[in-house]
Amino acid sequence: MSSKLVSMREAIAAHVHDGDTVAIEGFTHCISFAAGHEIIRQKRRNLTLARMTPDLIYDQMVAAGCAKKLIFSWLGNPGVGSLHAIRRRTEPAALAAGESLLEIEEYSHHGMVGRYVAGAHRLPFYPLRSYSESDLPKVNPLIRKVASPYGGEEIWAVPPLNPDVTIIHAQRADAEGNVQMWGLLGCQKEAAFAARRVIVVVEEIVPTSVIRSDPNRTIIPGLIVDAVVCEPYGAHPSYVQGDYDRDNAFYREWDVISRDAAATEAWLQEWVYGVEDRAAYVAKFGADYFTQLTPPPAPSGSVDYGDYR
Amino acid sequence: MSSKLVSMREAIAAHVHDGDTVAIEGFTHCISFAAGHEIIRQKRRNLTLARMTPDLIYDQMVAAGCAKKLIFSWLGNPGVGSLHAIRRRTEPAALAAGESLLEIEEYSHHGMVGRYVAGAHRLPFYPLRSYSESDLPKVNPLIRKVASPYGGEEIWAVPPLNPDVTIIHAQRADAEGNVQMWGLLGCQKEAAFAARRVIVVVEEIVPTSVIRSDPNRTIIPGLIVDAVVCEPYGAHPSYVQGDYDRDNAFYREWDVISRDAAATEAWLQEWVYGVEDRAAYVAKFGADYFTQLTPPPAPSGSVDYGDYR
Amino acid sequence: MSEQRPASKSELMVVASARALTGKRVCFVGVGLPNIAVNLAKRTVAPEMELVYEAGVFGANPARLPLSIGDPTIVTGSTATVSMHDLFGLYLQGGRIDVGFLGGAQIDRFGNLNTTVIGAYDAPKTRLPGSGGACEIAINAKEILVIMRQSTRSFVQTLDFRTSPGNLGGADEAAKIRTAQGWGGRGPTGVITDLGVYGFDDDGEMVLRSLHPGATLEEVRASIGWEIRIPHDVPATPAPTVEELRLIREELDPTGAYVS
Amino acid sequence: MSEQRPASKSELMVVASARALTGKRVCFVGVGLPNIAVNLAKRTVAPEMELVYEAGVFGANPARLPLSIGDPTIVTGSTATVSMHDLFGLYLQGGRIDVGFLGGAQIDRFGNLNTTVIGAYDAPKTRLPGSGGACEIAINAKEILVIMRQSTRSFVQTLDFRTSPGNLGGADEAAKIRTAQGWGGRGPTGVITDLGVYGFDDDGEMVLRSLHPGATLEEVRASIGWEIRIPHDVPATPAPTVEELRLIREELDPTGAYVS
Repeated sequence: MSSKLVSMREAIAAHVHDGDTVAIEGFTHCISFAAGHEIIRQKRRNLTLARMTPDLIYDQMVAAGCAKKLIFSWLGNPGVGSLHAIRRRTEPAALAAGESLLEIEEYSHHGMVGRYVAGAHRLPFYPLRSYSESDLPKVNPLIRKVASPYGGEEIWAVPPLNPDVTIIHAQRADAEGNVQMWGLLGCQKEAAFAARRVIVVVEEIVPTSVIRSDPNRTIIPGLIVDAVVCEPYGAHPSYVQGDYDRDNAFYREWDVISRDAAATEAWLQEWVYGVEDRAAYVAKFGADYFTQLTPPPAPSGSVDYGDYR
Repeated sequence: MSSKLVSMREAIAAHVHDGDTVAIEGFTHCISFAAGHEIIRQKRRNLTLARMTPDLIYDQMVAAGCAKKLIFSWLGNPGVGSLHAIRRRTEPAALAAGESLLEIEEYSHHGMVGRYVAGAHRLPFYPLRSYSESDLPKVNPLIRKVASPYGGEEIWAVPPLNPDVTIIHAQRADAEGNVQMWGLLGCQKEAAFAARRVIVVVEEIVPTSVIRSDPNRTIIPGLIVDAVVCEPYGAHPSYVQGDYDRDNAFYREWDVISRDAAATEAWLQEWVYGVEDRAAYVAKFGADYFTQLTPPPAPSGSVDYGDYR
Repeated sequence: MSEQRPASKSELMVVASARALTGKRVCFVGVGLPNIAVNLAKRTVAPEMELVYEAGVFGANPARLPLSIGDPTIVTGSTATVSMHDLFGLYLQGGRIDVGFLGGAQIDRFGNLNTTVIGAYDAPKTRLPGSGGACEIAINAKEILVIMRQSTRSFVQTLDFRTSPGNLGGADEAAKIRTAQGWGGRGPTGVITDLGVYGFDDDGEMVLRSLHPGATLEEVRASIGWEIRIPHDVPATPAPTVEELRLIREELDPTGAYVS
Repeated sequence: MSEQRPASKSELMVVASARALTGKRVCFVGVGLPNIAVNLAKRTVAPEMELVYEAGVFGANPARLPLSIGDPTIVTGSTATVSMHDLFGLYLQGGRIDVGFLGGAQIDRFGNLNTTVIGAYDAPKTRLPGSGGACEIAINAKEILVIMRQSTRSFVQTLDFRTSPGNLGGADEAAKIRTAQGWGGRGPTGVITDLGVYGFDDDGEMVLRSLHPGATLEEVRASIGWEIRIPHDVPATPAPTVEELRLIREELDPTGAYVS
């Protein structure tokens, strides 16, 4: 098979276009900040940003002017508080002169998962037992009732979500894009299968033989992957199970920075526009910074697949 | 947590009753023949036997008079041919005097998977893109059309299947019933979550610490498990990835045995009624028999979860 | 031990919440106070309890107090780490969760919750996080416990937005709709605040069940935006034990980040 | 090599099937002849092909020829081993399968297939295995190749049961229904038998495309239950190469269990 290994610059240039619907997924774990920052550097505009939890990365992308719309289920700085850049684009009183409100399309967690599942399974809708007597369907006409063909019962449905591009981060992949990850799996598999194009970012490129030694660990096959980027620490300040911890101090720091539009812009200038790529970002922190985020090992142990010949 | 470890005799006595809907799942891999044989020995009657691929185990249970109905998607001896005992109960010309035809409820593979998924997710139906212009919905009124709430399109649906008891076999579990397996996963997770009661049969009981060292490998939590049975070689003549190979010679032998009702009965007398339990069945084969089915190792390798404290 | 300082309001909330979990088996954990409460319960009144995190973890055994709902410490050493599709579909909607903890910016007398907006949805005064998993937890967990600090801004006559349904307009309506629409649970059963513990009466309306040490009925009334039902003899919430406070202060939140 | 014995009918089928996979990327494999054909194609005309087994394996790399569709050898060394929910939902229904191989007890002129019963459904003369994954493979794989031996019992005027839809009553009807009902694929594109290779014409009806070495048009006509469409100049199927036969006989089926 042919290698899909490219730089982040190449991956974003080739696969993320103005006006696209982009899903950078990963629930707290393995969020591709490296991809988000490169999208900011390449000045993509009018993106529809889909993500269960927009987290800091979408706050930064919104602050940088990349987004026209958000599709999400929980809008916050997890464990800390608000996403202030996004709030400035969603609360009329906080809106700066010349800015417009972001479009908002809002679900619950199960609903967002269901949208990706429907997209990935090529289903016209995904049924679920949520939304009953909630006001969410009143403000989101895409949340609809569906009648069961087995009785009078009506439950709720969400429509498929098929992003133009889904970007995920993981521990390892081979050059063809066969991806293995462990720890929180979020909805990455479903978001990737639902997408028209997939960019995979990993801490480490491994030989295909490593992937094939534990095939149950594979969450996404190279078949659906368009680009593979090797980007150590590419998920910082989020984390990669076993590789580095969440930089909780930065999550708290962002709460302060992002309250102020000028401070936010200054941060983007220094840490996004001001660095060429993720390697430069990592170098700017210094190696010691990441050493203190590295946990001692907790090995899974090995299982035996058996050599059947 | 309290141990759920019991003998197979106790597990079947406590959890499988006459008239129950029973699902012994496992797609070629990890089929609990040990449980099926104990159900035969305990002379359960009028069971509805659900399974994607009835395989030899349901052929044997039908021959032994346990079943009144089959729910399935593919009825055969995989890689060999027909299930002759079941054919004798489904083809009027082959029916013995005094016997009645089995009730038949038939789906496709995706449909059977969908039935378990709906049962496990507590959904009133599962939508899928199958059955269009097939005759299957004509002979199974439970396969119905469902209208998408997002446009004129109609697709197909199957109803939930909630077995009274699901029985699965796996490589390992702890005494609480946290189950880990690798290799073909079939629909065991969904069939177990859909069931009212769950019996887990494993090759090996491991300390909970082994389970907790690789939590992504867990397919079923002890929470939904009622009984744990340790039964080495309990899946023979099917196989357990890494532990032993499929006994293809027996699958071919069954094709000969099962063509003849008397030979089938003689086989049941010798290998099911004539042995007290699975340990006696294994002993009757002799240790060497299983040694030749044991593959050389093919280790998965270990991954690192990180010790976060 | 004799030097132990008195319980703070946060500590009173945590201890009362932990006790509400007595004998419970499977609890959907939120971060912050619920997280500490659940971990306290596991060490005291509910040793067999399994912690479920919406991020996809069942049987978590965190070696440190998780800061976020998806902290890596909830994964390492857990019984099962699964996709969110499985977590929300098989575990929550499938009916395997006994207790879900919720909070919110606003609650009404029937335990309905708002975590979406203050003000109009299209032009909010304050944009809140939204549902996350709250809407489906409210519908599908077998029962709901709410943890919130009292104030007339949060205990309101009318919600600005109903994110997560509670007892709707009252017990009768709620019972009918739960059956008709196949909800998995019976809705809110308790509200634990900084001043007291509340239950729900036969009308489905919130009622004071016990008053925390140091709190007064006047404080209770003054911080609730409707006329709260208060029975004649309201007992005092039993004070935290020495051991409960020790566990919180020394093991669960040694830096006092949450319970101060 | 000069001693190589002539190709058997099974070998002709396998070689023709393998060649039909030229350049294909993702193939849903059945056991028996399709399995050998696909493995031959991977070694000759389609080296980049990924083998998908309905049992839940993507990118299989079997070290021996699998006897059953769920042989452990398809798992060890595969790229991904997944649940059947994922295999049928994400891979097949999701539109990731280029070619599906099907066979059956009966096929009609439009490539519709029966694998369910001979005789009446409720009182069958012969109870066949049923659909398995065939019904959804027929609908969702981008194209379908059929491998079957010819006889008037199997190439029939009218199916006893339509398990898996092909071109229905003809190309126009099939095209309309595929669009209206959102099928993922375009249905059958080839039928490979022991006598020849067939395609489908603009009417959606089976038509002879090439005649295997040694087979005659008389044999073809005599073993098909309808008047098969045969163009004026039917070419001969190019004979198996020395290397193709060597691969089958020495590597893929050394015991001759399938291709004898």
